[in-house]
Amino acid sequence: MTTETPIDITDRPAADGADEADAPLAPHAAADLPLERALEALLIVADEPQPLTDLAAAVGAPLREVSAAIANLVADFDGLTGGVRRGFELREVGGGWRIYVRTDYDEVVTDYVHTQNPARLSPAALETLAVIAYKQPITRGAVAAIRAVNVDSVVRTLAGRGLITEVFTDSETGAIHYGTTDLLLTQLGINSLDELPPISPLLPDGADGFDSDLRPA
Amino acid sequence: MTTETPIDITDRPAADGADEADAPLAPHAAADLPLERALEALLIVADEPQPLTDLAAAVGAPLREVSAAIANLVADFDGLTGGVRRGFELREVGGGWRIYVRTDYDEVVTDYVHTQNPARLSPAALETLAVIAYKQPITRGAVAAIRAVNVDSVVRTLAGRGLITEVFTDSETGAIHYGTTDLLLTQLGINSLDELPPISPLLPDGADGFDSDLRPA
Amino acid sequence: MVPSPDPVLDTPDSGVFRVALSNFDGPFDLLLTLIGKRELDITEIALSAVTDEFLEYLRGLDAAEEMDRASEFIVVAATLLDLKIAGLLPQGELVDAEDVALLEARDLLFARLLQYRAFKEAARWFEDRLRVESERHPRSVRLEEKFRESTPELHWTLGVQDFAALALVALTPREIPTVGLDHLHAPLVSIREQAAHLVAMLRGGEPMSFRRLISGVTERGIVVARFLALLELYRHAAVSFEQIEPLGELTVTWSAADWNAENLANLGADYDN
Repeated sequence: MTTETPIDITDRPAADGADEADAPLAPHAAADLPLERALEALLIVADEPQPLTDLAAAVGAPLREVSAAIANLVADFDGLTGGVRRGFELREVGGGWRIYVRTDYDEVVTDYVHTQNPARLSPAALETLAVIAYKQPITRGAVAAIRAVNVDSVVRTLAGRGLITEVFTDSETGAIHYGTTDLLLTQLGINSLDELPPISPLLPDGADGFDSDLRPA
Repeated sequence: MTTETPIDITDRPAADGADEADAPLAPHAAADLPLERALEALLIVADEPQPLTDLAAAVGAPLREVSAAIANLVADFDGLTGGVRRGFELREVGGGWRIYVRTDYDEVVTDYVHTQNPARLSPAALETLAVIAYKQPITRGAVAAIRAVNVDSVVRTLAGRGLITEVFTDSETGAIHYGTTDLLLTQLGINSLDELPPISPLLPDGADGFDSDLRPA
Repeated sequence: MVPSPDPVLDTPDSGVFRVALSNFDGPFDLLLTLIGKRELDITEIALSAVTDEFLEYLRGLDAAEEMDRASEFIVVAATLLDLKIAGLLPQGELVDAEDVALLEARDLLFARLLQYRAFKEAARWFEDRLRVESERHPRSVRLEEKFRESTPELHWTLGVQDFAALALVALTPREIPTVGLDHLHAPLVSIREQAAHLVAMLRGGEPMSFRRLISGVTERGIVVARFLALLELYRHAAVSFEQIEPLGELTVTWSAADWNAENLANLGADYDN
């Protein structure tokens, strides 16, 4: 941590504008409100990641505009649009947008709120989770075959935590296929399964053979 | 996104800062972080209005400084310090400070809250409610283990609807135990929980066994 | 902290292999530990040594208490036993179909071990991310009173009997615990996996008869899967067939000009569900 970090605002884009961030935004038709402000109001009440589509529906604006406005907000909170770098930031996780405390301030906040972190997952649960994440949709039997142990109770734990869910049941065999949830993505701090690290390099012969259905590197 | 705003750490004469909220702030001793930023980080996660004294203790700064910083933040969010007028505002309510949606955006938010909270409970919410009714007092973790799905948001909804309430918190584990309210009895048309029809006593006690590796949050 | 009476996996000095059951999570874990302990690549030499230790370990299990664990090892133990036999056979005389089958079984075991290890590594990434992220603070605050009050009134239609029925459904265990029977009946055979074998045998080599391509295979499922895999390869113009007379010898020739792993990855996708 350095000393005080005043923001150099000498190169502000809108030199004279007192409220420049609003300037380029036409007041929004539906709400007759500045789009970015309406979005930040929504994000202030949200208690889980908000998908862009939901936000667009709420403000009654085209997805493209909302997407641009969100990008502006991210930059705004990051102090890239001439203002300060906020103590909070806007992150895209688990398929939606959500306000987080900026990492620099995590410690101050942790000391203050004593949130209870959920119990950590056992190694068995983590490995099962990894197999399901990469091979979904997958049955318990198939996970058990890869891990060479019975995974029933671990799968139950993961489902109870909301990290995995039943995706579908095979109509013939009755086997339940599991997949991961958006909550898992949120808890990993990623926005989509594409952000999982490629696993092929870890496997022998890359994509050869049995693991060919794994995410390509 | 605009060009990156370089952070000027070389130091700035505080006097000519004019509009920069950060400028007059010396780096804070405790956290070595800009005071206003640390405060907004705290306020962004705060559920209830935060007394000034608590905030001062959290950031380890004198009350007077914190009070001034809060005043700056209010002005900042109100767009009086050169920035935009935010979709949220900082208000003093009941002896503490909390971030609220700015009144101008109430309508957008209200509409959104309505779409998120339909008049009918979802099947998942009803099932969770039934489990809580018959197994109370019960933790979220135990309900999740019985239903094999994450019930966090559903429990929030039910609590928000006033159908369930926190009964007590386990002093050791910190786990919150939930029970049903009189409102549920009213909805069901019964006078007491004793009037709930008995269900098979042969059912395994869901709280036993498989959820042992879950620590209820 | 629960005292851990036997945290070490082995006692190198005494040379006696011991293992704390709570410290590993199944046969593959144990195998990896054993292999790691040898500090050897997974080679035949390492394997035979590992096999000995593994069998020694099994012998040392308290049958009454460790039955559950032990049963999980049977499949691996059986495979390893086979492999040990293969190791005892004279080298360079791999004409016997059974030898070939043993080698295939070994390859399969190695492949599965490596796959297992890959997921173990991936699990570490998950662990790190989950830990880092659990220290972050998302905004998650109670809805302001005025918005809570403005939510539409609850539309409640459920009678008390319906509510009880719902409870009964919700409280009935959804998954009946089952005993793993995978080792008792034929596992599903992957066409893609069999195709990989075929590609390995055919690519860049002499034409081979189908008979040869399935030599050593005793499981009908694998024979069928190899045949289907051949048809899939034919569909991708990776092989050509020659059959002089009906029901005569089927000769398969590798014919793909360029073939890569991606072709294999997409092969047999029709059979995936």
